[in-house]
Amino acid sequence: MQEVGFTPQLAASPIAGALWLIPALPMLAAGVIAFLKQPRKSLAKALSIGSLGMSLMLALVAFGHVLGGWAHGAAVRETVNFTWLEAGATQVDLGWVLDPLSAVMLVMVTFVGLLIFIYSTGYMEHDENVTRFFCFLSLFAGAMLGVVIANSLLLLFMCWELVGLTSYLLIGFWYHKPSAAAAAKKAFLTTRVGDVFFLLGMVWLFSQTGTLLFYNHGAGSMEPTALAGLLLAPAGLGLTAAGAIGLLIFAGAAGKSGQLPLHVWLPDAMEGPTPVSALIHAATMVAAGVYLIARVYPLMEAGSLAGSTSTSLTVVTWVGAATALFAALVAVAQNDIKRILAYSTVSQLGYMMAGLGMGGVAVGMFHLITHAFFKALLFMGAGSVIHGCHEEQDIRKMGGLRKEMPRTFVPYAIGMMALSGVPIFFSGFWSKDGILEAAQHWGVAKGPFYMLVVGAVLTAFYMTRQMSYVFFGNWRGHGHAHESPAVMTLPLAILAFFAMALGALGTPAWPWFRAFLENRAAGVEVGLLGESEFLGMLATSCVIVAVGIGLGWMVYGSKSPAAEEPDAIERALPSVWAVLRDKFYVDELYAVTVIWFYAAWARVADWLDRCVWGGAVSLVSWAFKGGAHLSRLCDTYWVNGGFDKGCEELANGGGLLASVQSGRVQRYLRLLALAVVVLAAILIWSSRG
Amino acid sequence: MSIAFWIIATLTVVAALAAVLLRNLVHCALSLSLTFAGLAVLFLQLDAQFAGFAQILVYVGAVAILVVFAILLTRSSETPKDGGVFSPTWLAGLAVAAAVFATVAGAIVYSVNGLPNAQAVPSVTVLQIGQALMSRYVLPLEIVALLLTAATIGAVIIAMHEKPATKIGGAK
Amino acid sequence: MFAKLDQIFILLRDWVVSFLPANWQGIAGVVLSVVAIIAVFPALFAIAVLLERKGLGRMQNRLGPNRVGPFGLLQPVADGIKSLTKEDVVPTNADHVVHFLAPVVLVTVVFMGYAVLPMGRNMTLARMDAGLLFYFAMGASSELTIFMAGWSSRNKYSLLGAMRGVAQMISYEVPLLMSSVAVVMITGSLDLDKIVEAQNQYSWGLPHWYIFTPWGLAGFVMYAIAATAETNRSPFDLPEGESELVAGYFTEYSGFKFAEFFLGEYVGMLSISGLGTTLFLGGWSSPLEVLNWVPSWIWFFGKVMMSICMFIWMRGTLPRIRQDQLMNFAWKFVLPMTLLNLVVAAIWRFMGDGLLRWVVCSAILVLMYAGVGLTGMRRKHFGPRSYRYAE
Amino acid sequence: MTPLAGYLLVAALLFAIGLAGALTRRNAILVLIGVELMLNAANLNLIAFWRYGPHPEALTGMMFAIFSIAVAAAEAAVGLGLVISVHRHAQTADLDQMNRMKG
Repeated sequence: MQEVGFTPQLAASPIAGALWLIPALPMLAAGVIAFLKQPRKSLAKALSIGSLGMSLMLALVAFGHVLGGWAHGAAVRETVNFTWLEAGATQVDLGWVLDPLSAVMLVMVTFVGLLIFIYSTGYMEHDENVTRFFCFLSLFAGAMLGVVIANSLLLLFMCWELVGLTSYLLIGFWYHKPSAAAAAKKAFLTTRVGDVFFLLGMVWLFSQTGTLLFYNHGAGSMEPTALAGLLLAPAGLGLTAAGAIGLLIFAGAAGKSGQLPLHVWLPDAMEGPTPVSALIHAATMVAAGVYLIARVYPLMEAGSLAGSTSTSLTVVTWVGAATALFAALVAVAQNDIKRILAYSTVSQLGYMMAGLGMGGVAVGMFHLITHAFFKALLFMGAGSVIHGCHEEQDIRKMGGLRKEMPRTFVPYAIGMMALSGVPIFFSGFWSKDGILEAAQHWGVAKGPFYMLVVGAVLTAFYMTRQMSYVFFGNWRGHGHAHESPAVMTLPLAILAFFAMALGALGTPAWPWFRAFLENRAAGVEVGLLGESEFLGMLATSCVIVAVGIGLGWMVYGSKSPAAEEPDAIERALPSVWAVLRDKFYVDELYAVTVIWFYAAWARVADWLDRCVWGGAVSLVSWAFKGGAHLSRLCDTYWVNGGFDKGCEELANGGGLLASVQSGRVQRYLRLLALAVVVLAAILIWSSRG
Repeated sequence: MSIAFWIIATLTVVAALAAVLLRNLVHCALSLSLTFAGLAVLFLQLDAQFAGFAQILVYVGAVAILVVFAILLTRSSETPKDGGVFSPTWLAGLAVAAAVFATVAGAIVYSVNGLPNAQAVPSVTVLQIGQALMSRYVLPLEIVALLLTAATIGAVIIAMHEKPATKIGGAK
Repeated sequence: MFAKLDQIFILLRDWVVSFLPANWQGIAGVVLSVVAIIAVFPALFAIAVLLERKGLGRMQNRLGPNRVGPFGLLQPVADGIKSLTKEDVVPTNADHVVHFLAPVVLVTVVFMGYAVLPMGRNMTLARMDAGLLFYFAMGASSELTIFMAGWSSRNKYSLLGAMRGVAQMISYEVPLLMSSVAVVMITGSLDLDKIVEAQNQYSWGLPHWYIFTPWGLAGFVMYAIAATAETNRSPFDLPEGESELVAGYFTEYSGFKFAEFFLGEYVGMLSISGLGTTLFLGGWSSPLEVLNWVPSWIWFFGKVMMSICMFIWMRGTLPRIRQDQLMNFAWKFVLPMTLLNLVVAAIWRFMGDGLLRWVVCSAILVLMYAGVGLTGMRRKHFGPRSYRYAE
Repeated sequence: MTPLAGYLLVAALLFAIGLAGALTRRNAILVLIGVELMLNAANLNLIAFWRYGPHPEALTGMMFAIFSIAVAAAEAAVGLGLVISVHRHAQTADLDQMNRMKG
C-alpha cells in the first residue's frame, strides 16, 4: 500500500479545534452527576445521555469533515498541540489529532456508547445506585474518547489509566458481592502489569525522540525522522529501540485488550453489570489496546531486529493468533452466558491483533468496528436474556427462550451469525474474511492462518452451542421468563441493523473502509468478487461456518439436556473438557507462580519490617525519649520559672491597663477627644513656633 | 457677614443646644431635625443648593424619622425618673467638649487673617455634579452604594427579631 | 390675543408691581405670587372636597351634600366657617407645643412644595436648578409633622396612626423618587421647567409626553400608586383608617387645626398630582398641537383636577388593604418595578431613535410585569399576617 | 471677620455641642444624636471650605459633603439598629448600664 501524504495542515479547522469537547462533555456530565446532592436518577440519566448525544453530534461533524477532505483527494490529519509543562530544556506537549482513524473510532465509540447508555436506563432500572452508575459510565466514555483523540502518547496514557480506573469501578459496581470486588481488583492489577511496560516504553520513547506527540508537522514521534532515529538506536538483545519500544507498548495493549498471557481478568470482569460488559469489555475499552497498536502502527512497522525486516508486528501476530485459538477453545466449555461471550471477545481481540499484524491497520480496525457492534449486540442480548430470566446466567438453566423473548432472539441470532461469520450478509464475515485473507498471504509463516481457521470453526461451534442452549429446546429454569422493555430491545434492533449493514463498507469489491483509513481513493471493482482467490476465501469461510454450526447443532441441537446432567462433550472426552472448563489452569498457574512469589516476598518484607527496621526505629525512639526527659527536667525547673515570673509581671501590667478599659463608651470617647485636643494644641504650637 | 446668616446660625445653634439639653428625647429629636433644616439653609447660603436639599431629604426625611422610631421602640420617650438624663460624669464630658471647642475656635481665630475672603459665586449646576459623580467620583459613588446596601441589610438583621409567622396580630 | 391670555397672570403681576418703587418690585412680585398660590389652592381644595363628597355620594347611591346653596355648592364654605368657629380642644396631658406646631408645619411644608411647580408657561414661582429635589425634600419633611401630630396628642390611636403613616410614607417615598428619577434620566435635568419644555414638542400633532413611552407609562403607574400611598389616600389610607383607629393621627385635633390637616392633605394631593402632571403628562403643554392656543395654565389645572377625579374614583372603588400587604406591596413589587423601569429608561436613552427601542423596552416591561404579577397572583391566599417590626 | 470664619465658628460650636451631648447624656440614642451633630458640623466645614476655597469648580468639598451625608445615613441606620437590639437584650438604652466589656 502506498501511503498518499496527508494534506499538510495549515490551521486547525474549527471542528478540529473543538475536538476536545467530545471527551470533555461526558466528563463534565460525570463531574456534575458526582456533585448531585441526592440521587437524582432521571437527571443523571438525562445528563449522561444528553452529553454523550452531543459528543456523537460533534463526532459525526468531525467524521464528515475528514470525509470531505478525503473526497477532495487527501484526507485531513489535523493536530492541535500545546505545551503541557516545561522543565528546563525539555518540554512535554499534549494535543489531539483528527484523522480517519480517530474519526472512525470517535463515531463508533460515541454511537455504541449512546445505545448502551439508553439500554442501561432500562437495565439498571431497579438499582438504587443508578446515579453512581451513570457517573462512572460518563466518566468512562469521556476517558475512552480521550484515548481516541489523543495525539500524544502521554495524554493517551492518562486517559488510558482513567479508563482502567473506571473499568475497575464499574466491574466492582456491585462491590457488596465479594466475587465482584475480587474481579475488579484482578482486572486492575492485571492491566497494571501491562501498563507498567507501557509506561516504560513511553519513557524510553521520550528519551529517544524527545517528544511524545504522534504527529507534529514532521517532528512527531510517529513520523519518518523520529522513526529513522529509533531504527538506528540499538537496544540490546539485537533489538532496535523501535522494536523494543514497540514490544513494550504492545505489552500494555495486550494487558488492556486481554491478550495472552494477560487475558485472565477479562472473563472475571463479567461480574460487572451487563451494560458495562457490553460497553467496556466488548465494544470500547478492550478495543483500546488494538486502537493503540493502530495508532503507533508506524512504530510497530519499523524493523525491530537490527538489520532484518522482521518487525514487532510478528510478535503481535503470533500472540493474537494464539489468543484467538486459546480463548475459542476455552469458550467452548463455559456455562455462564456472559463468560462465553467474554472468552469469545478475547478470541476476537486476538483476531484483531493478528489482523493488525498481518494485514495492516485497516484490516484490524475494520474487524474492531464490526466486532464492536455485534459484540455489544450480543452482550446486550445476553443482558436482556439475563434480565428476562431473573438474573439467571447459567445457560443450562435456560432454553426455549426463542418463544418467550422473540424481540431479543432475532437480534441475538443476527449477532451470533455475524460473530461466527456467516457469509455475505453479515459484517463479521467480511471483517474476519479480511483477516484470514491477510493471514493466508502472510509471508512469514503459515501457522497463524491455521490457528485462526480453527478458531473460526470453534467460534461458530460455541456460538451454536450457546444459541441452542439458550433459545432452543425447552425451558429448564425456574419461574417464568419475560420479554425485556422496549428501551432495551430497541438498541438491540439498531445494533443488529449495523451488524449486518456495516459489512458493505469492507467488501473487497468496494474496500471503502480500508481506502478511507489508508487514505486512498475507493473504487468499485465488482470484478474482484469473481476472482478465484476471493471465491476461494468465500468457500473456505462457508466450509468453516458450515462445519462449526453443523457440529454444534449435531452435538447439542434442540435437544435440551437437563441442567445437572453433564455436557455432551464432557461425556465424550471428559479430560479434555475438564482442561477447557478450567481454562487451561492459567489462573491456577498464576496462583502458584506469580502470586505465590509475591506473597512470599511480602512475608519476607513484613518480617524485615517487624524485626530489623522496627527494632532500629524503636531504638532511635528510646534515645529520643531519653533526651525528652532531660529537656523536660530543665524546662520545668529552669525555663518555666523565669517564664512564670515574666508572665506575672505582664499580668500585673495588664491589670493596670485593664482598669482603663471600663467598658464605658463615653469614657473612651472622652479620652479620644482629649487626645484630639492635645494633638491639635501641639500642631498649633509647632506651627506658631 | 449677612444678617440672614447670623439669624440662621443662631437658630441652628440654639436648636442644636436644645437637641442635646432637652430632657424629653422626642423633643431632642425634633429640635435635631430643626438643626438639620438650619444647616440645610446654611448650605443654601453657601450656594450648595444640591447639598442643601440632599441634607433635608436625607436628614429631616430619613435620619430624624429613624431616630424617632428608635426612641419609641426603646421606650425612652418618657423622661427617666431615676437620676436624671445626664451621666454621673457629665462634668468631665462638658469640660472635654469645652476644651475641644476652645482648641478649634482658637485655631480659627488665630488663623482668621489667613482665611480667603469672599470668592465669586461658583455656578454649579446639578448637571455638573451628576457628571462629576459619574466620571471622576464614580468609584466612591459605587462604594457608597455598596455601603448603603450593606448598612440596610445589616440594620434590618440587627434590629429585626422574628416572630413566628403564624401568630396573628401582634402589631406594635 | 391668546398669547396675552396665556400670560395673563404674569402681566397682571407685573402691572401691579409696576406701581412700586423699583428696588421693591422683585420681592413684591414674589410675595404677590405666593399670595396667589395661597389663595388659589385652598379654593381648589374646596372644589375638590365638594367634588369628592358629591362624587362619592353618587358612587354610593346617595345624593351627597345638597342643602347649602344651589345643589349644595356652598357646602365647603359652610364647612370652613364651622371649623373656624369650633372650639379648639387640646388634651390635657398632650404636648402642647408640638401639638400646635404639627399642623402649622405640615401646611407650610406642603405649600412650599408649590414653589417649583410650573403651573403654566413662565408660571414657576422659584425656578431652581434642583427643583425636583427641593420638592421631594419638602415632601420628606411632611412626614415628621405627621409623627409630631400623632405623638404629641398622647393617644394610642393617634400614635398608631402616626407610626403607620410615617412607615408607609417612608416606604412609598422610595418608589416615588425612583419613578421620577427615570424622567430625570431622560431629560437630564432636575429643573421642572426643563422637564416640561422637553415634553412640549409635537410630532404629527401629538405631544411628546413621557406617558406615551413604555417606561413613561410604567413609571406613571408606579408614580400614581406611590402618590396615592404618599397622600394617605384610599386604598392606602390606613393611617386614618376610621374602622381601626378613630381618625388616625389627627384624632385629637379639632376645629381649625383639624381643618389645617384636612387642607394639608388635599393641598398635598393637588401638589403631588401637579408634580405627576409635570413629570409624565407634559405639564402645561396641550395634548394636541392644534390646541396650543388654549392658555397653558388651563391645561395644567385641567390635568390636575382630572387626576384628583382619579383619586376620588379610586377611593370610591377600592377597599382598604392591610398593613403588611401594604408594606409587602411597596418593597416587593413597586420598588423592584421602579428599579426595573430605571434600567428600561436607560436602555431607551441609549438605544437612540427608531422602532427597535420601542419593541425592546415594551417587551422587557411587559415580560417583567407579567412574570412578577403572575407569580404574585399565584398565591391566591394572603399569607398569615406577619409583622417583623423591631421592638 | 471673613464669612468663612463665621461658618467655621458655627461649625466648631455645633461640633462641640454634639460632642458635649455625646459625652454627657446617658441615653444611647442621644449619644447618636450628638454624633450626627458632629458629622453635620464637619459637613458644614467641608461646604464652607469648598465655597471659599481656591477651586470651587472642582467640586471637591461638595462631593465630600454629599458622600459624607450618604455615609452618615448608613451610620445612623446601623447605630440605631444596634441600640434597638441592645435594648432588646438589656431592656435599657442607658449607656452606664452597658459596661459588660470592661477589661
